[in-house]
Amino acid sequence: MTTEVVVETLIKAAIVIGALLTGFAYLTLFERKVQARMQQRPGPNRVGPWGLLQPAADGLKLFFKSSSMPAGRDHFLYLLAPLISVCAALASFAIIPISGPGTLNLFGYHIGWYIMNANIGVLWYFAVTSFGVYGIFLAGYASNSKYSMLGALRSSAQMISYEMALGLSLVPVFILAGSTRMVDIVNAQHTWWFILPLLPAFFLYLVAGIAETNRAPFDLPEAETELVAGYHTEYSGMRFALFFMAEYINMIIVSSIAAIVFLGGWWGPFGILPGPWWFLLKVVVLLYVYVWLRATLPRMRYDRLMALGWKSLLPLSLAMMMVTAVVVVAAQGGA
Amino acid sequence: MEELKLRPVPTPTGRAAGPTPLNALGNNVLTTTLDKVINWGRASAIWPALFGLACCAIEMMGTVGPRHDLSRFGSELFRASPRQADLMIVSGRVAIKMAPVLRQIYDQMPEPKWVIAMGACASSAGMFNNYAIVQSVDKIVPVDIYLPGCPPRPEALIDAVVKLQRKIRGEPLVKRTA
Amino acid sequence: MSADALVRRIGDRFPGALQESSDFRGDLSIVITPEAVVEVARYLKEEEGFDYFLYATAVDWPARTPRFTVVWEVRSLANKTRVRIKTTATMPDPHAPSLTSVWPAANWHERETWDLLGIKFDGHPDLRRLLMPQSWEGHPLRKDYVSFGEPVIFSDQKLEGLEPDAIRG
Amino acid sequence: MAGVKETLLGPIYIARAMLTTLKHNRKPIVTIEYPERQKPVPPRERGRHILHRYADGLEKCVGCELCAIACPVGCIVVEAAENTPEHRVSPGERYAKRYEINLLRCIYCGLCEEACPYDAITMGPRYDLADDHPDKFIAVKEDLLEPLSASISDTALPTAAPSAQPVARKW
Amino acid sequence: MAETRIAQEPFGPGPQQDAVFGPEHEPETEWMELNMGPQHPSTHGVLRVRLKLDGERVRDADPDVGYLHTGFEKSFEDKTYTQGITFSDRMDYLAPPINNVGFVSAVEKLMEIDVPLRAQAIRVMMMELARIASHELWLGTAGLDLGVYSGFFYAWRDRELVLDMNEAYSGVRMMTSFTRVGGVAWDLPDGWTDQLQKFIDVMPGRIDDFESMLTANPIWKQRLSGVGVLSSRDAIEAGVTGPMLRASGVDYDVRKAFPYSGYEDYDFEVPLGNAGDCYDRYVVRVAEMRQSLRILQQALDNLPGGPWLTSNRKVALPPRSELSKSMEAVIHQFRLVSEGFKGPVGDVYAFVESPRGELGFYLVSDGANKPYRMKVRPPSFCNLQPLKRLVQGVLVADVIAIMGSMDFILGDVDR
Amino acid sequence: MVVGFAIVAAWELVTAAGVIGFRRPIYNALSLVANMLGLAVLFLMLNAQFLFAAQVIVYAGAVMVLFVFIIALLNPVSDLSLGRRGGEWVWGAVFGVIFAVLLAALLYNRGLTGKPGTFTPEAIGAVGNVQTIGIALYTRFLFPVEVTSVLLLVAAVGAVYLAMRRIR
Repeated sequence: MTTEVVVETLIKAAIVIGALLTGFAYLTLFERKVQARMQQRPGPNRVGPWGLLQPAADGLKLFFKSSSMPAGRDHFLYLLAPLISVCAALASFAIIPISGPGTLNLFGYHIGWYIMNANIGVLWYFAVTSFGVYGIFLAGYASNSKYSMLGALRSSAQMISYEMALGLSLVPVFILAGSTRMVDIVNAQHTWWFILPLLPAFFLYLVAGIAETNRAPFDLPEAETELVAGYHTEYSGMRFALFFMAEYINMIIVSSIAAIVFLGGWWGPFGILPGPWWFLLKVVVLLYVYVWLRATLPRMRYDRLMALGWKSLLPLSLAMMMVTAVVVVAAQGGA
Repeated sequence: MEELKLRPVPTPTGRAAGPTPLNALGNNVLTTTLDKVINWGRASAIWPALFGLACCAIEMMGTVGPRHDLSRFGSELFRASPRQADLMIVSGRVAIKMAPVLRQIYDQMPEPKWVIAMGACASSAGMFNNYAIVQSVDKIVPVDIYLPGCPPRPEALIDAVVKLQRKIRGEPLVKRTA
Repeated sequence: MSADALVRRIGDRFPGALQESSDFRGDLSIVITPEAVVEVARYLKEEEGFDYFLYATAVDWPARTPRFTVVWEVRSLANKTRVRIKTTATMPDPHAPSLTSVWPAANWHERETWDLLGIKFDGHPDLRRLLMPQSWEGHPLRKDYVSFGEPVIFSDQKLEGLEPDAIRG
Repeated sequence: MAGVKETLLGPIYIARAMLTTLKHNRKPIVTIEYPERQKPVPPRERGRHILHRYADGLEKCVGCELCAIACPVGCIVVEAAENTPEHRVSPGERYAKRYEINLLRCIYCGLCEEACPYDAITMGPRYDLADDHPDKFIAVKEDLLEPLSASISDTALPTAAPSAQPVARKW
Repeated sequence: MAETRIAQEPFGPGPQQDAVFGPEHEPETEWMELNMGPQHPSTHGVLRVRLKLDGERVRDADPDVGYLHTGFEKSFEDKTYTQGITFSDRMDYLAPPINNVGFVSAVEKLMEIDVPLRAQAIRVMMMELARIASHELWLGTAGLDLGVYSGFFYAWRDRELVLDMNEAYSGVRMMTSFTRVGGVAWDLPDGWTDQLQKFIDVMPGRIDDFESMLTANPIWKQRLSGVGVLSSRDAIEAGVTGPMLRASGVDYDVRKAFPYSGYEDYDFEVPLGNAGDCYDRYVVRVAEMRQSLRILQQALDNLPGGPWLTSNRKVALPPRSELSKSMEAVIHQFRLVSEGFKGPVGDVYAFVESPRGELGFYLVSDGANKPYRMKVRPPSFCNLQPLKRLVQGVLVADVIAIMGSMDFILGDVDR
Repeated sequence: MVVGFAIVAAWELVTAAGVIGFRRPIYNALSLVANMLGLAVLFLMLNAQFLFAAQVIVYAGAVMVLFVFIIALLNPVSDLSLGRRGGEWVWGAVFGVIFAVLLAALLYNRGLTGKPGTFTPEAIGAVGNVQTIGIALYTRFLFPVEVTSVLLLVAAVGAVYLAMRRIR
């Protein structure tokens, strides 16, 4: 490991984090705008042209807002929790290859389109997000509020449960691609996107992914109408913004992984656009689906949600895995 | 159970600023520019507390509805948790039983925070000149904008929000057209 | 089933209990002695089919003795008839029997009546204040309760030097 | 089995719900951009009150205090004074020397309008009255009175007052 | 809280609880007490419910109302009958026209006043519009409680149409105060009937949109069906009313059972449920909206002409056109406005069907120009009463669904 | 590399001390989580990426979350006194000394540098990290793996049974 590599990685990380934070900010605006359009209204349009400065105003306001803290909190954990959440969210993006298959030639350097091309691939994401559960849980615990605690319990139980289904729904992809390395998976989709043979797995992934990020219709942890604001009820100002950030960045990551694993990452059908644009387009489409679901569906009840995870998604993922394995082995045997 | 404690509150105009990070800074050219930027941010992203009392709450919901769409001003994010809210819209009559609760919600909101007394009942007890209603909410919390009407139309609430934005930015409330 | 027949049946069944009955604008009211209210109510529910409870309240007549009229009204969903049961309560410490044992739906209505008018319902399972804070003193709907408020402010009381900008037409 | 059927049909119904929201993307935006644009208020709009004048500039109000009595809130106060030939304010014997409405208390019910026998007070079209101090809402006679130029004929019903037309606003 | 005593079961046998929650399985640990409200997003105002939780399961609940107690009944006592109309608006602020009608019908019953046919038709139209608007808003907010985000906005889009008509007719969007003793305050303005016809034409499609989003949606069904079940016997026993009563299968609608304002001349059905759960309440309300549209169409088609206020000068102001001509009319105006009219001694109970059920006014008169005592029988109050019992044994999330399905208005409960 | 190892080793020592040192159970548990994370980083430095992921997902992400759950739910007061009967200290000291002696003996005899095993970074890199572990688990260690999984299954069923009986 040379210094050059370290510096390169650090620069890439800085760029990615910057992009993610901007992406987060505009994702909130995107959500508000898209939902507004579905509800026949314009959405934010006063702050800057077409409301484009709205996220800036929100951020500015939150940054300069004083923090009120709940009495009886566990001070250290209360401060630590949002940091864990946001760090976990940011770190998961390390494995996402934005484009490929070659490298970016810049000033004579060959730079990969990713921060890390780990051969454990998606497992990195699972590892990091499973750590992110602590952020949410500790937020609920440290706030010394019943609503927070209930939200945190629900949220962490939900995340742990759905991580299983989420992981297993990706196994068919690994079987087809023969690798867990992200770059390999995308390259294996050069001719056919995996969504075509693995459509059920895609839907399983999508459902589990939405549940994993605590988004509607599985947004129970912060089910406003039941639990006020769930685990971050007692957070205000910038710390609250960090949770918000973590949630939206997680959305971006789940969409990115879906784009890479099922939708052929940077490969476009006609080769019109350069790779990164295809990738971005797919991510945006998936994010649109996220917002669309939020605009439409009622929230599920907590016990049904757990039942769905354990009794439907998990067996279906396993079945999907078996079927894929059998088919692949049969095809290899036949050939 | 709850005791009604009517606390003296400062007048709306002379309200002391809360402990915000900015108070630490002195007053020079840089900070006044910074002040402007921050006030712009605060004025453009007023998140109200999700907190409705009576009739006016219905019109408050109507203001969020598609016909009037409060979201145009960046204010549609009604936060259920007072800790994440900037603006308290006292929408309706405040019963004496409710007064301590209202005050507690106000106390839970972090600075800087603003209050709109929406409608006749919240601003002055309106028609309920009787034993059960707090005679004007400014006895409990400092009010920044009073909004008459029973209930005020959504447009009137938007007007109040616009005036509040102007107040936050430090401009005169009413721009004379003539 | 006409109102008269019902009144006659009650009178026959509970001699001495029925003090008075009236039919004003088609609303049948019967005044029952406080001791017999629960029995009459049970009879009305179980044998006359008055199954649906409407409301309970009281009226304060400070000049009269007994001072309070306690009112319950019930309806028979099948016969589409209503009857208003009235009884009286005296100061100080007015009491009336609770009808929650007959019509459980009377629970909150009687609590409200206790809260606002200070009628104690004997046999009520949970007689607490309902609408006012638990520490409230007095019963606001009594006629001698002074409802306080604030007078409307006009220009003779307003602060000097305030220009009413927004309201100018 | 009903359960199986529902499980199978469930995704279809969810898809139908999703399509309903998607369909609304094509429908027009219904928002009225308020401060710039305003929905025309109907002639009967019950907004801020207006005290009317006759065409010759005399005030219609004769200070009879019926509006103050009719008001369920008691937010109107009227003090009458005698007209004199030198100082003639209204055609009748008396005129309102003091006419005040506490607009913050007012519930805009319109009973004053109905009580007034001479159509002197009507509810106008204005509602953007928010301000930052309760005492600023005490509208005295000068605030409420129609400007001289806008006076209307004495036959006009409250619903037909020209001042009831929406006013274009700059902001 | 000093006092956490939970009252004994108010009526009937307790709910069928899961076997695992019998008294012999009382956990050693204390139940968690969760305080919902008064400021809580799903309590539709300022209801406070103290829940005793065993994990996510509710063991007991103690609803605490009164956070919006406004003293209406006291206020009625020192306002004349005409002034009282403005107060009646603000009780159930989702259906002010119906409250107006309820209030004046009590006064009319006391005074024995007949209402002209046109006034009756106008009242019916305003009431049915209010019913649709109220149910729309219920659909929006109850849906929002359960996470149907867009439904809230569609509901408001449609409700605005009703409010536009309210505004065109009465000059304000919500607090119409449009009734007068013996009729209504104004005739219909020009173009109002066209507006109404347009509304009647457009509304069925809008309701269809809602239904396509919700009725068959499995998540919606899962949330509502089998939750908060109230059998028809229990419903009567508990004194619930309106859609809640009808969802339990009890065929009782004031408009059918005791027609007022000429409801006997309209052809409409009373939708009934059978299971008595939250889903049935939803179905009943949606069906009621369609029935209301039917009534509106009939009222519009058969709109009678003639006066809209009784000519009985004892209670009604003279027409404005007479004021400039006749001195007598002016004197009459003066007398009626300054003194009001006096009612006979007696007490009456008059009731109408509000979107939440039977709204009754018990009016005691001592012969003065004001009510001596005015007791309101608010439907929300009666519907809220069984909450304690309905939520026992359900999950916290179901509490939201149950409270949503009750459609109570705190202004109505607390008065 | 050495610097990195030193940092992580120090982290491990500190968090290990935290596991037994803190007075509040939730901090003990969280120290253990931090300790496991450090361990995972050590795996990562040894090129065992899969082990890293497994360690984090299984231990930090699943097992310890349940621990923290339980502790948070019981919500013990901060000055929870574990009844000190003295006996524990004696046994702790005895085993501590034995363990220290063993460790010292190990260090004295072998040092810290062992012989490189068959799975050199190059060998792993040729097949892939996940594949290497997979092959090892499903060929050489097949029997232990199956036995362990059966054992876990039995434990899970037993836990469910016990829990059911507790509720019914």
